[in-house]
Amino acid sequence: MDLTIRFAGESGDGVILAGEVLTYAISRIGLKIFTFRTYPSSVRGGPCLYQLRASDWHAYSQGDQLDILVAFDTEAIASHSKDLKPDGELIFDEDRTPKTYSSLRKRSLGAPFTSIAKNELRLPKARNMVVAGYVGAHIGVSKEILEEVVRNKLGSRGEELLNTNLLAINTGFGLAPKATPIALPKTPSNKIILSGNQAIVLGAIAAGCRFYAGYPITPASDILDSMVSLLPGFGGAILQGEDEIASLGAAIGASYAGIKSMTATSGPGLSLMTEMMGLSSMAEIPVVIVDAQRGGPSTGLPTKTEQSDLNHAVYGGHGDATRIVLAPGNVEDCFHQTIRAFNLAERYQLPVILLTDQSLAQLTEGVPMPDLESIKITEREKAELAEIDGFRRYAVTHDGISPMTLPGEAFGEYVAESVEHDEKGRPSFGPHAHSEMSAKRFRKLTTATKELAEDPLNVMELPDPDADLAVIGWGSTQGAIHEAILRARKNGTHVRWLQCKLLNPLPEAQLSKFLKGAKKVLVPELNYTSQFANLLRARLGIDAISLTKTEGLPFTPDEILRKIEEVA
Amino acid sequence: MDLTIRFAGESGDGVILAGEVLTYAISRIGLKIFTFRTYPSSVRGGPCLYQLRASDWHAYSQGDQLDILVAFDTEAIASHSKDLKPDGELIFDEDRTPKTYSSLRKRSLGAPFTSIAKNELRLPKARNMVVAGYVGAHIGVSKEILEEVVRNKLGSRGEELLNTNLLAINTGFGLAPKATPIALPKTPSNKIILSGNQAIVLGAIAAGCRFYAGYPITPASDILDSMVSLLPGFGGAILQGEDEIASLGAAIGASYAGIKSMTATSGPGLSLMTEMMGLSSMAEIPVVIVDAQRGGPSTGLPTKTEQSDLNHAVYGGHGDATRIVLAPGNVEDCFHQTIRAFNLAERYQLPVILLTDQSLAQLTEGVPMPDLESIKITEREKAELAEIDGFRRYAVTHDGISPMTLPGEAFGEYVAESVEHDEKGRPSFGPHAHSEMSAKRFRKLTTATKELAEDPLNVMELPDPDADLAVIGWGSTQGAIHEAILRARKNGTHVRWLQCKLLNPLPEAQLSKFLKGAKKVLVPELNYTSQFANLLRARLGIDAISLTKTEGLPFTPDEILRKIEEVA
Amino acid sequence: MQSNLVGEYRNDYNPNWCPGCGDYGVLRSVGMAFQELGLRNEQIVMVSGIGCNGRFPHNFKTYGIHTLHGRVLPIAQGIHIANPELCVVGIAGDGDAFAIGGGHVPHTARRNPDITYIVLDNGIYGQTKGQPSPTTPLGYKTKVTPEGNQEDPIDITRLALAYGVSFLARGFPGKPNHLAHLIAEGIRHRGFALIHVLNPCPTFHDTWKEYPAKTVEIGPEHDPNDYDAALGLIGRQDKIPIGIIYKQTRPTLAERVRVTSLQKLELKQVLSTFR
Amino acid sequence: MQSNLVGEYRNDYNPNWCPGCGDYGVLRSVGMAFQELGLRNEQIVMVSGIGCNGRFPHNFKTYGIHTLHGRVLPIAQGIHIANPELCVVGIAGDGDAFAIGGGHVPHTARRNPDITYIVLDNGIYGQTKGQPSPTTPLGYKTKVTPEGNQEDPIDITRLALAYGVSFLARGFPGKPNHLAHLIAEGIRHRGFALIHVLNPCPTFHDTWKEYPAKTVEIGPEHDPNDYDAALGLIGRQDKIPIGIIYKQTRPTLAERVRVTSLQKLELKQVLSTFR
Ligand SMILES: Cc1ncc(C[n+]2csc(CCOP(=O)(O)OP(=O)(O)O)c2C)c(N)n1
Ligand SMILES: Cc1ncc(C[n+]2csc(CCOP(=O)(O)OP(=O)(O)O)c2C)c(N)n1
Ligand code: SF4
Ligand code: SF4
Ligand SMILES: [Mg+2]
Ligand SMILES: [Mg+2]
Repeated sequence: MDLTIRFAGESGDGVILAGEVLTYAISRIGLKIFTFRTYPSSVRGGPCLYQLRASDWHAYSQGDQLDILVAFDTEAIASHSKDLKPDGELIFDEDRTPKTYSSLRKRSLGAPFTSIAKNELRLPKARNMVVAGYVGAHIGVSKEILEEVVRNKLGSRGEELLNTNLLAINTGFGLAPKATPIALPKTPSNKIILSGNQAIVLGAIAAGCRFYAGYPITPASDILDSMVSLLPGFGGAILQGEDEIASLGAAIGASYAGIKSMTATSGPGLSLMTEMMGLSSMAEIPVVIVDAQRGGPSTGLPTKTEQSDLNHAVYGGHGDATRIVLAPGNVEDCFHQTIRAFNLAERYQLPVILLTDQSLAQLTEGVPMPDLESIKITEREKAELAEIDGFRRYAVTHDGISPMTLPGEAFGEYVAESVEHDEKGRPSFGPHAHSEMSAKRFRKLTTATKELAEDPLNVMELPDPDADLAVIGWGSTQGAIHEAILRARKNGTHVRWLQCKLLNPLPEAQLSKFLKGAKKVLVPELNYTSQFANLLRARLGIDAISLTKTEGLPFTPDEILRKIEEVA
Repeated sequence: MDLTIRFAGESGDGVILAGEVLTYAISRIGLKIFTFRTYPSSVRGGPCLYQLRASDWHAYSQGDQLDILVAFDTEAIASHSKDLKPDGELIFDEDRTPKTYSSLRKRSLGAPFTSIAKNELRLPKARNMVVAGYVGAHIGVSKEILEEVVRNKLGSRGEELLNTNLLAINTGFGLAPKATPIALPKTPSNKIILSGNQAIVLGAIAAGCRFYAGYPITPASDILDSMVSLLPGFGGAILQGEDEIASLGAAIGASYAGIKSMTATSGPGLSLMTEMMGLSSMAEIPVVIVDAQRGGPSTGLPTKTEQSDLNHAVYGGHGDATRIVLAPGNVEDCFHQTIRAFNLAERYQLPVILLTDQSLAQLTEGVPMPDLESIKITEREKAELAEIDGFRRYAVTHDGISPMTLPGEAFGEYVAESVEHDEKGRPSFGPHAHSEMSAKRFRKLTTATKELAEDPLNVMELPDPDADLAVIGWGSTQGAIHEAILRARKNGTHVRWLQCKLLNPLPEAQLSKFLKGAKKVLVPELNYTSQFANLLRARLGIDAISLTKTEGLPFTPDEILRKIEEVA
Repeated sequence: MQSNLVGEYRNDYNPNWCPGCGDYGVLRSVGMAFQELGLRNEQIVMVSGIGCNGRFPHNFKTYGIHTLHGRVLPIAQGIHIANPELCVVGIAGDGDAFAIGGGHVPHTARRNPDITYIVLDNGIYGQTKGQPSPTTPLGYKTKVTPEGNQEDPIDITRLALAYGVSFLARGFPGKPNHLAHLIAEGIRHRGFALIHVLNPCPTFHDTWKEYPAKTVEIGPEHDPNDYDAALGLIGRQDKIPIGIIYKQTRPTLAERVRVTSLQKLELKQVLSTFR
Repeated sequence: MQSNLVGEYRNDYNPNWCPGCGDYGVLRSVGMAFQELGLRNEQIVMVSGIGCNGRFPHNFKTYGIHTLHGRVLPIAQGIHIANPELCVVGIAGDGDAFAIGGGHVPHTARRNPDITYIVLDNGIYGQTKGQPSPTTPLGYKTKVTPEGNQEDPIDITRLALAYGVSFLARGFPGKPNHLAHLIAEGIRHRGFALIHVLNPCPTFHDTWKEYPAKTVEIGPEHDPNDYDAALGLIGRQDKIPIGIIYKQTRPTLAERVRVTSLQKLELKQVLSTFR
């Protein structure tokens, strides 16, 4: 069972909400779900798309072709029909699309959604719920589950709103042809449905983040919005900065004073934060920076996905600066890697950059309810205090980690330093201080490499010692690659796969082990200059075949599968 | 003949000026000269150093050990004696240093410089000129040449100042012991003496730069100062921005309107410029950015040298962004590579980053008078205008270069774009526009690689097909490496050397040709993380032995020689 | 008829603003101002930032540059210095101009480049879907301030006067002719002209109803050359005055530093001084 | 005697300022203010930017952070929100605070964090050896303005009032006790206190002679709670008033948004709403 439904229409039609209701309902039935959406670049108007994939199998990506296209208007049919499977179904609004047009397709179903909402319900805006009910009935979701979802979503928003929406759902449900063509397996599930951005917010809260500062930017703004609705409930504070520099600055200030802090942004904001990131490295102040990548360079493609900030995350900024870079592969991973980002920032006292991208940030997936008890939290190493001749904040230690104090603690006074300094944090420009302190700072990364050598969160693997071809991916491409690998194996192609989540420092031991015996390495990534492939070459001497895509869109499993078959 | 003299004292002693007078004098005699200085990190007070190397041989660096130490105070003797050759000479001020102290050295010469300036000349401040005259006489510079230099430097500053300085020089000259231990060869030369920063300013003016915008920062501020004194005389304009973002922004604006423009900064400023650099790449507006590197990260070591901004210059900034990176190897090269930076910016319509560092920016060398007639200037490709249906500013061409128009030209109207766009510069977020335009932008770098394939300005080479060991350097290390190579060869060690000045895109053909048959590659550079060695590995698969130094100081030829002998 | 005239400058670009967005009106007023001044298309450079209004330049058959968020002024100044004959018109939102870009305003004001800076103040971040901007009213609810905005908004006109901008006016797209006139006067003014536009955003901060009642046209009794009178005017509690608030004649940036074709020095000679 | 008292906060660090630099005096006044308030060392966090004054914190046995050029305020605000019990003192030069860092001031003022911001205004870039800053007087010659500075300087007090800072004072290290008192009052004030220090830089902009004659202490007749009176005061052409110019009580940033240990939500419950 593997079903891909696309809802398409104009922004303002309520396309997204209709899709979401079905998503939640299907997840409750027990299917794996995977969704993504695109936004128009303008605030209102412009085409809008929500795609839902439901499966009892491995549905790790948005899929390739559509089983059902739900078109809110003629425009949507025109743009999206090409993505329908040959035997796919079209569901359309008879009021907005001439029958002749829609009947071009073999299998099409229509109802006068607009006039029903307008005339029967006297609520033109509820059209999307009529559609949701219709589609739900058509694919075999029960009325009760649809109602449960609507209640859970809208229950707190007042009786009236809830009731009209329930009515609309039921009306739509009743309209659907009785012969249900699709039978959904039912094993009720307790999964929660989160976007990547939401998972990051929840992960941050679980990790102990109690200060968030951010400046709005697509596609990271949802993080600010979610933080506003959640963090204060956990005793945390929010600041909308006047820009990204101020936002990261405030997060660093709060962290210096002892509160775990985070900011989130997208490419242009990350570029602006460059100098401030260096302060975190030099002064050794933990901070977490989320970068929801979008098409670049410059203002680029604000609403489209890309994986082109990797170079900047790893190499950006003047001077030799320490940092850790993580890239979660799916929504569940967003939750766990965010917790890890905080743990690593605290442990190694440096900036940790978490790279997602527009598609991962905004798609939603069903995620098993996290086991909160099993989550491990790391705190920064605290100094033992004594009134000796001044606290050595930057004590040169064997592992590079120097214990910290917090403002307010007597005898722990020190100055955190942005210029090169001695152990006490006093400026020192001599040859010795700089070479010793550079080594100390980078020793933290050596320590991290050791301490993280076996960490299962570094990578996700489908090994195969017999396969000549190894695929190495990073970030949001995980789902599409995963699915491509499974399909390739089904086809009898031998291929092994590793998705790398720790991008700096690279988990060299795990990578070498994984690669042992491999003859060819394929690196699929969403950028023009093969940034990850180049990083692998620079760091590990691996010569990879690079599969890139620069269209502002995620890979489909098919694109990757084709490349695998080509090079295997 | 190879003579290294260091002048050391307190900031405020006039140490630098004394050294400069001798530098100009020795250059006029016809020797190659090479100088560098360090500044105290505070504005006043703190130790201060000026080192002059004069040679009729290959003096490409500041040398290893001192022939003469001119110590203005006891402190200077304490700090610098260790750098004197065993038979080196100490020249000291008897008024400031007890005889007992200075007589620790076999060969020491003293005179009561302070009291002579105070009591005989009644001008305590002229002490440094007394010292200069003394040292000049001691090493065999004629009184006439010293006077010529003082006149050329101070002539415009009024009779009185000139005369007291001449008197001081003459007094010092008379004090020196008559037996001249050092005989200087004399073949009068017409060389000019420039710092790296000055050479860049003159190169920019020669290239047609007529707008400079900058924000003060050590060690790039001299460029702003020199621009102020020169550019208006050439009809150009200067703007001191409120920060680095504004400075680069103004330069980009002026260039868009048709004026060749430049900004200069150091690490922290370059980091701040990151987003704006992306605008230049995306909107395809030529601009030249000079980065005089200093110790990093963060505020780091403002007055010390380092080569640690390479990664940022090549990889910094979100998105896949085009740019060219150049690194001159000495002062003369600063002049020519700056001209080239403007030519390449205009030709390929992108940002060109010129990487120097504190040592190269502030050291001075004798430079042959440039042949201005032979300088070639490139202008951006102009569009043919016709009133058709809108100018295609970003026309997709085979070489990636799209002809431009300038505001004021009728029928050439267009919008320069920071977001992804179609050929006319209208925002376009579809998959096609982004992939096509990314390819077009990067095609310019492919074109550049082709057009520059044979360019002698890409590299400087001392090939040796029989040598197993190849040394590849970049930037200001050129002098120290050059000298080390010559010494190694004298010792009978086979070694070949290439100094790379085009760092992005790399001159792959020239590098491969140079490396043919080499078994080992040594890459010396002044940073902690082997940035250039990693770049070579990422781009060319070269596995290099890396020699790094993170002390805020340049390499000495000896440090490099030792490594060559070790690995050869 | 007016929209016809504007047509000389308008092209076939379709703005994608929400229905009822104030930007449509401002767009028309800008075209009317160009018309009033009889400017040649190629003489105009429109410099926009990032925000809903960022695509202003695309609607005109003129030169333009769609820059970065917050950086209109530095880029516009570079253009002005490079070619002072150009009519440089900057366009930015309240967030662009006074949050991320706020640091550039005082220094631009001091330098007095001949730029007309139209700030479309809708008191919200429109493009990013409704976060508070520096001018969002106290208590106004947004997604980031569910309990109402708790930060005092800045007063753009007060800041402008403190910064010493040499021309300050305020208008409202509900009065398009009046606004067009203000923009035209701003362009005529030789120096830095800031036009504060009270701009409704029906989607996230709808002030279409509010402003007609709240605003009042500045009458002839006000002397825009009088700084103290200007200060008094913007201090009014009862009404928001629209019209020309302040005006002063000072040398422009380009008059002081402009690029010229005059070359007084010879490079060869300059080089020989370095001996 | 006073310098003895200051000793409780001073450590053995040797500042490397030029002889006669105003910073020495301000340093002493800051120590005196701490003394007057009887603050515990560990309670104080000094946040400095980059400039000659950047090493202020190193002279004290207190917490401190030497940040980036222009970024004192964002970082200080983060510290204040994280722990409002701390006494957060920002130190920055005129260039740091009003050129590169100028964009942060209005927004900090609006938020009103409990921070005392001491701006050491020497009207020059000292650290980088003498370029003009936003407060360099008109006509003043520097290496970048050999014909004299041609840009009108900003008036820091006028900007501060336009921005709505809740405490504004001005002092001069030539009157160390008076300055110490102002700083102490600034620290006492709950909210954003900006102390504008007229600071001589004998090396690049020596105002030691000028200020004693030009400044005048604000008398008891001035009511610092009166905004218009404050505006009038700073508008004086004859003399530069020093003392407390303006003062206003408003909720602080931390009072509105501070981090607390109160946890109203349970993560487990929150998670289950996402079904
Ligand atoms: C460096 C950077 N940060 C953030 C953004 C995201 N962004 C785009 S527009 C905008 C705010 C727009 O508000 P405003 O300037 O008031 O214009 P409006 O949309 O309201 O017209 C933001 C924050 C960006 N493009 N670049
Ligand atoms: C991003 C960045 N740009 C420039 C500099 C160089 N810089 C250091 S201090 C300074 C100006 C100092 O002037 P001011 O703030 O007035 O302090 P003062 O030295 O006069 O006390 C500058 C431009 C820097 N450190 N960082
Ligand atoms: S969001 Fe507001 S400002 Fe933006 S286009 Fe819509 S109405 Fe206009
Ligand atoms: S340059 Fe000026 S401000 Fe800096 S230390 Fe010297 S006197 Fe003080
Ligand atoms: Mg706005
Ligand atoms: Mg200053």
